[in-house]
Amino acid sequence: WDEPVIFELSQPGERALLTPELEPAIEAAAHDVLFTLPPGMRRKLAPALPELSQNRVLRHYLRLSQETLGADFNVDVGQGTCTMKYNPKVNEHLARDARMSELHPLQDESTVQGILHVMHEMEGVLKEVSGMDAVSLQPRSGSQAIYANLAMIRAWFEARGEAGERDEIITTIFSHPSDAACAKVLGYKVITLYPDAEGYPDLAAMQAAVGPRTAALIITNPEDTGIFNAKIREFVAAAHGVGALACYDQANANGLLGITRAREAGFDLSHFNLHKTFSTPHACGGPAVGACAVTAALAPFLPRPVIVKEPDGRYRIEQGGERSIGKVAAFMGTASIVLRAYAWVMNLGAAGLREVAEIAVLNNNYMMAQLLKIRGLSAPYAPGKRRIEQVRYSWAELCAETGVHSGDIGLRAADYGVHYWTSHHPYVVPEPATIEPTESYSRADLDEFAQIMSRVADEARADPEMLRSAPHNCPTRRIDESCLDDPKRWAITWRGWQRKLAEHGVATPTAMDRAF
Amino acid sequence: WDEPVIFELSQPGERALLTPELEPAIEAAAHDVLFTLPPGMRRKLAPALPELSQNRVLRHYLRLSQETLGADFNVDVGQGTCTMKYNPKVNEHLARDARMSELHPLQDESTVQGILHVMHEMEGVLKEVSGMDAVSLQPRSGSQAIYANLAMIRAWFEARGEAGERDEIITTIFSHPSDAACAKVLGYKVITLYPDAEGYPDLAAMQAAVGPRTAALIITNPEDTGIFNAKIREFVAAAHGVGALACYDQANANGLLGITRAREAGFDLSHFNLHKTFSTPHACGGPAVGACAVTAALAPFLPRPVIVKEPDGRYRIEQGGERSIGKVAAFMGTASIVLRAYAWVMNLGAAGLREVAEIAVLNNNYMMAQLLKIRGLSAPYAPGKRRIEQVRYSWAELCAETGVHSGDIGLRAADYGVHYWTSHHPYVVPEPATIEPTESYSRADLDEFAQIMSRVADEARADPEMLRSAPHNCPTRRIDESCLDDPKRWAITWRGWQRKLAEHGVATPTAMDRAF
Amino acid sequence: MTSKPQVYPYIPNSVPAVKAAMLAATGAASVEEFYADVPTELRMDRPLNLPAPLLSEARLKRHVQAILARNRHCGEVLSFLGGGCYQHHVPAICDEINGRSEFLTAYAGEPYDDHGRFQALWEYCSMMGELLNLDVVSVPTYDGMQAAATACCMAARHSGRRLVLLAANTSADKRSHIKTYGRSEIDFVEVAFDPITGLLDRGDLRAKLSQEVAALYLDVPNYFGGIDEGQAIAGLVKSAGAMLIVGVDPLSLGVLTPPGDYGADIVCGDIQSLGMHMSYGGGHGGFIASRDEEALLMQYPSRLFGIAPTSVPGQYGFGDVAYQRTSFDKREQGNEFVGTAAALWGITAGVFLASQGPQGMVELGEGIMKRVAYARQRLSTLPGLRLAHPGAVHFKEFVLDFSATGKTVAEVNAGLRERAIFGGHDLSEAFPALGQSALYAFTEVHSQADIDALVDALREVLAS
Amino acid sequence: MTSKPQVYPYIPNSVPAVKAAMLAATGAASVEEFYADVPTELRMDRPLNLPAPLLSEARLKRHVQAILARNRHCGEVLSFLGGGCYQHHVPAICDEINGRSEFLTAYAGEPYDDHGRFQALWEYCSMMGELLNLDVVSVPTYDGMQAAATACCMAARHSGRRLVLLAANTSADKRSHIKTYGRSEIDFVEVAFDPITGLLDRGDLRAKLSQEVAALYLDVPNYFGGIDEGQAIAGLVKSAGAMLIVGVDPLSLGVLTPPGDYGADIVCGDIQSLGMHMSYGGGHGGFIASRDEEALLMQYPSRLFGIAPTSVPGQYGFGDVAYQRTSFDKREQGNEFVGTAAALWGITAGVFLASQGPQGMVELGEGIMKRVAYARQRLSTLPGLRLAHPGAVHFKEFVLDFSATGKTVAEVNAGLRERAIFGGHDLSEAFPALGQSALYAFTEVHSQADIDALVDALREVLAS
Repeated sequence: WDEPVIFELSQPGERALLTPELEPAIEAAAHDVLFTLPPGMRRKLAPALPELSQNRVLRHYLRLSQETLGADFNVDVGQGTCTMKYNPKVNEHLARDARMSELHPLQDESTVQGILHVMHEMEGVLKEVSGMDAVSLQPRSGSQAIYANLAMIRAWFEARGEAGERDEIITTIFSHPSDAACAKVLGYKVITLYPDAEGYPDLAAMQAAVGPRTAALIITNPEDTGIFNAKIREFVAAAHGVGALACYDQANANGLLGITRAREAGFDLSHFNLHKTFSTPHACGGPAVGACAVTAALAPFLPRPVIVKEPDGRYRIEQGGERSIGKVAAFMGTASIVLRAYAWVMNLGAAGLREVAEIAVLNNNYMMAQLLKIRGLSAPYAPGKRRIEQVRYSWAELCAETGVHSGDIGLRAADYGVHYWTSHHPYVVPEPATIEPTESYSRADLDEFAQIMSRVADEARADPEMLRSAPHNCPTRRIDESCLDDPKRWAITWRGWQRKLAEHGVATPTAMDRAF
Repeated sequence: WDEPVIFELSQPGERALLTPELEPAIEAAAHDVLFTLPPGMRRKLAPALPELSQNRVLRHYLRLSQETLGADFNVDVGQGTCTMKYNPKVNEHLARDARMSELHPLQDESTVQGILHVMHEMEGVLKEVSGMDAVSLQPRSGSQAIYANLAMIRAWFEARGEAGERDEIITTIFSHPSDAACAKVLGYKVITLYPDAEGYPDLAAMQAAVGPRTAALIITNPEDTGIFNAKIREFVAAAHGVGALACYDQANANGLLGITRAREAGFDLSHFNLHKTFSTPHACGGPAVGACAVTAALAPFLPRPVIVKEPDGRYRIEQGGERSIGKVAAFMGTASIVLRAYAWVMNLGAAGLREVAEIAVLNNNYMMAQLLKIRGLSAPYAPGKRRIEQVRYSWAELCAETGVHSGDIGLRAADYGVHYWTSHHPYVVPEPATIEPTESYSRADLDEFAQIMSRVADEARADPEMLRSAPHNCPTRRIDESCLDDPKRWAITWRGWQRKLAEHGVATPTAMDRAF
Repeated sequence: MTSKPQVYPYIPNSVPAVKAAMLAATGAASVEEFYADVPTELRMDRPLNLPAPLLSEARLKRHVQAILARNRHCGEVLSFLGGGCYQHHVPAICDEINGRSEFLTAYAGEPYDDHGRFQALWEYCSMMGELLNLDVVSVPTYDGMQAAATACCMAARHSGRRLVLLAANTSADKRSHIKTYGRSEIDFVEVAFDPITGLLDRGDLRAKLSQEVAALYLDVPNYFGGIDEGQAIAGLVKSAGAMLIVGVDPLSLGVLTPPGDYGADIVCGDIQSLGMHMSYGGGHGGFIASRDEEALLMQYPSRLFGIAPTSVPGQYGFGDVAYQRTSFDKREQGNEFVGTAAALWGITAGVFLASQGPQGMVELGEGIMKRVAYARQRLSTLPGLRLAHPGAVHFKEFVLDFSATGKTVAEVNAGLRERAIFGGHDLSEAFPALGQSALYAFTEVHSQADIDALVDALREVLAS
Repeated sequence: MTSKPQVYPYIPNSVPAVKAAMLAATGAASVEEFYADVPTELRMDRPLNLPAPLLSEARLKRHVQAILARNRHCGEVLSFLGGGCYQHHVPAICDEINGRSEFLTAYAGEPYDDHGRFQALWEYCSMMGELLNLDVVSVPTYDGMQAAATACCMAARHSGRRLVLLAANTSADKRSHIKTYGRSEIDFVEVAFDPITGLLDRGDLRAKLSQEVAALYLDVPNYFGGIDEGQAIAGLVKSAGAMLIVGVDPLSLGVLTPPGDYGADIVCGDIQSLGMHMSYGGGHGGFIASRDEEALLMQYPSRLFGIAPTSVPGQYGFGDVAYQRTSFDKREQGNEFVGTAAALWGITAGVFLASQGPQGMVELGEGIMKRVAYARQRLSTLPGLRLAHPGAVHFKEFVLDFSATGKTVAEVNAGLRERAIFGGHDLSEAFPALGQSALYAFTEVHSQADIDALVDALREVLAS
């Protein structure tokens, strides 16, 4: 497809939907209400939205959908740190049931016992998986769960009267950017630790960094390198030793389900992304759920409201006490995502979750064995050691030899119908590639991905320019990125684009020119 | 995608679904039942079905879906006679409601009052649209409705004791092939009329053909040429004049809703395809509904059972009388398709159906005006006359000039992302193309299609070989058709293909060779 | 026309300005001009008399949902209805795939633009071929009844004989359709069934077989769920030089021998069990299968898809095999007729079979047999209740005889409905010889608790 | 591990033979080896204690559906709940598009392999831009509450001031989140509302405005559904050199003036109304919008997509605008944080807006205002019932005061529930000053008959 922008498709007068009619009695009773609006508050011109028939709206979006490479369509192991796993369709269909989709979040408890049961049970699952004592499902993503955890840490010290002294949060460079960024939002100074020569978080640096100003450590384990930090208890102990809290970013817990938990390592808080470990769909980037799990000591600080199960088995919604950090998201969060995760867990059970972890780790180590056969690719740090659920590789050698960057390889991989990205800045590992196979792909799938990488590496040597101009087989070719950082030319909306085009005199392409 | 055949993807041991467990009490009670089967009746080897994980099954079929150009994705006006119109998604979603999908056809009447209401109301709609007195929704397609109508004609004459003498059915060459073919199935000799020089059904030929052996006339109007037969009453009268019945093939009634009806022309029977005129999805070729509509005299012959509305508003299912032709399809037919059609009619109402017809006809005549500007394309017959809902064109001139056939043009059109077929054999019109725009496409859509045709015609002149080797931009290139008519090489199944490959020694392609 | 023209979402060019411009482009003064060929006396002189429309999607949806709310569906009760349509678990990916806009709205495209449709249907046929151990499988016809009727016609054409024997333990509806459909070319004779076993009466079969017989049509399992001894019957049929046509529930073939293996020449049936919702009869599709013999293959009326190489080495494509057989190509000179039937259900059945795999089909078949055996044991203990066919082994369904309970099936079922149970289908009308009998079906959707609940409810109803 | 290893449909390599072969390929003796870095003392020494699994999809589906059956949803009753989440008609194509596997399972692909995702989100922003008359719109954040919190932080960063005024007629939940989120950088002060109109108390606003004030945050319509005079308030705010942030229900903008037009510098809100099911709070997404000024744009924390030419003349592509603003690029040096939020709802809102078009948005807005006006007229006639804010014009919702009826809102709502009606949200806890008051919402889903049914039911309940 070479589908135009939807505004270009507008045909004045067409309708895709009609509005329910007003009954004559309403018209009669209310015909003058529009004139009672405060001065200036009645819109003068209808919004300049496109006008299309329903058929054409549908065709437009269906074509755009086909120009999107969902995880359902590819061996999606190249999007490391994201835990792209299979999202069972049965869970999706269940979540679209009217008895889920048509629930208003302010309904009386008696009318929502089903969803309250699901949420309460899912809290129980996460308590067991983390070893923690209390869970909130309110945050709408992993980052918001990090935010909520850090807000609880702040409230904890405020409740103890130590807020003023404790203004530092320690994290590591291979922990998620949001760990650092959320700390900043909450008013903390961020101290970032870099790995030691082996790629492990540097315990000595940690011990040097902690002190009376430390509010908390927030850390991922394994980090984005896939290397498990065996000294994690010592990190936690170092924090606790100075009166600070320890917070576990377990957005991706996929390799550790049933193996080890936040509790055993001594953490006070942790969080999970249900759209990673618990298999809810990524949905182009949400809706999602980030679940906070905390110890009993921190439970009073959880966001409100909370679900309480009565002795008779009925569920109630309680607003929570004084020490709650209050709201972090509207209502009780994304309940329909919780339902999908619940169904996933109920299908697998304890043995199944353990199998998820073990196969995710097996797949990752198998993939590493295959990929390291490719000349020009290496797995920095911890030489000869196994990894947990992912590996951060480096194409530094290949780049030195050919001048082709990791980003070019990703765009060429897209030509072969697989996703691949380089993961988060800054690139501490040069020319990085983070591969996370999860448990969802078969050996044949993994072999196919490794073969594509191998072929692309060969192409880099044979024809580096072809790679640098990739993609060649995608809906569009490389864009002029300079536009996107230039205030004179960037255009976040069609109206902005039209205005700037008019100012700069660039002709807008017409639909027929672009038909092939 | 270059998706392998599903058997090539099999990974021994993988499962996409697990089966519900048997409880121990059942196992205990029934463990020996398999040994009680009659000799030789227990299957020895499990069927050699592919073994795949759920993720891989889904990926396979999703990729195949993307290699299918549904009507939702293209300006589907090139599939004339098929009435490719918009199938509203709301109707689809309603029909997938459990209160429709989970109904067993033998449920007690009291538990299916909703669907019986829908079917009864839809019968009423079709009675009004046809002017006939009774309707059966049992046939599962237009062809089966033709069959049912002809079976009623046979039963009618059997009931009158005339079956022996009446063994001929008259139809026209531009009526659907099933009109002739179904008559044959029911034991009739088929007499096919050809058009007169103007392209109209030849009334003189009709009058010459009828006689005491004539059981019925079955005819389309307008025929596939889109030309309305103004003398239709005379055709019907000619049949009636010899004591024969007249049956109207109104599979495609899209141009005539609210304009003219079977009743006014004097027909005794007619049928509609709900997947054409009444907007239910074509579904790759069914499921579907063909509705028979007949006069009161023929009503006793309708398939059984029938729905009866009681004075208190409740619905009952009656098995029908002695004269019924019995069953033509399982249960009451494809009720879920009836629901979609009902929703479509209820959305539009009388004025809307009339608008459907008028715009379908406007679109067709507009399209004809655009297409006839293309050099090499003509609209045979009835020069200067308007058409109803479709036009059978001819590329004879272009073919004479370039050697490019209509079929080549169709395959090249596929490269531009639109369907186009040449419609039914035999090709009385040389190098035919039947274009039926329906009411569902905008002027811009129609212009786009006409431009593609114009461009392809230009290409035929500039580079005929390129057209003869089309398609160039489809999932596959041209196949070796000789395989398909050669008993030694045709392969209707994978097992047949494997066996014949082994016999002929042709190597099967491997997945990696075919990755681009 | 109302005073203010209505723009319809499904009719883009209902916009008045566009309509006027398009009319101008055609040189017509009004739409009426296009209907110039329609004589006045044929024209409707009034608007159609139809219910007032619900123009907004919101109101339409509400209207239809209110109607649907008057249904009570099998997902909210326990249902034991069968008799040709079955409540099985429909895997979510079956719905996912057949709900894809691409498959849902495709139709008659070429093997290039619709490559995926051809491949999906060819794979469906291929997987059915594995299930049936046969090399030729047609794309779906309307339903199992139609498949049976066509199979009889194929056998008559192939053999040149016009007598077809029909097993009387076939559904009455199916026999009705087969006869209406085939009787211009075929004389049908029914073969009785043994009242104790419900299986085919071999004595009657022997008596009716002759050199005039084209074929025997037999369902395995039969309408009562009973499983006949295929090989023995095939032997009799073959000895008369006739063909054997077996209608089969494809879901039984994980555990039962495929009919081709015991000598069936044509195998047919319904694919509703393979991933289709019941939809009040909307989920049916028929299949016809046979060995790959040219003469037999040339008797198929439906389309047959084949695989073929393309001009690119190593690439597969698909197309129509022996298209000249069809009425699309040859009108009344083709075999019977062909058209839209149930293609989407073929694609869906393919998804189902690919999802079950060999092990799933075996487990499904065995599990159903065991549930039936358990249900027979439990139900036969109820006072007055009798298994109608104690002498046979059953798959998925069997007949319960209520004659000795003093209650009609209708009364029993009314009592069960009050307990949120749909009892078995009442056979007293279609098979009066069976007395007050009902056909009960059990599938993998039924747990032990469900069967036990049925037993308990029946005990209550019978005692009341 | 059970004795017979379980193969899991979602875990292809759970096949024992494959597992063994893969282990061999890695040179590991067992999976344990991969966990060598995990110290023994950290290892779980027992299996997770979770409910027994429902391994088959059939049993899982039945289990979950039985749980869902314990909910009573708004489609089967009349609901008048609002307060930030609204029952609107969700067009079928919204569900169709957001249910497409491609959109549902895509994530962080590049603008090339995920061109469609980028275009769909960019178009969403573009259509929101038309609705808002603003050139910059962010991709969705979590919900309207988050959008409001971020908007306040953006204003503080942009202005360099740390005082933000919050209208007290904003939802209590939203004020809670804004404060928790922003208070490390911002001091919040609430501005009272007029008890008669529920609108902002301009006297209090004047009193609190100063050169220290970064911005006023105000919802239009406010939490009570009342519509303030934007221009007048904007005038006051501007005269203090402060910014105006307006939270708006985008569905109101077919009839109400977009806040940018009366001077709002940042406009934010929730898109749940635009085609999302309520899903017990699962349908939310937030938007933030402004003029295209570089300094302001550089304050956005979320991703902003831009259109750009490609190396093919005439071709469009898409990409990230000013990515270096974000925490993805700069960690704690970026603005706030960014991550997964509610992208699918952005795409869906785009489908909604493209489907409504200009006329649909106008009709929706006007129709809702008229239904509200009708409901206010009818309800105010009931004995003891009072409109809490008679002095204002309302969009979509308004407050009913039950204080004079002698019944609590809880009692009234219990009575309504018995009549299959969900009454308005009880405000007695969050706004005690309003007494026994409830917030009633009306949308295009409500017909006159529905409103009349509410009036009749309330009359009964109040009389009982």
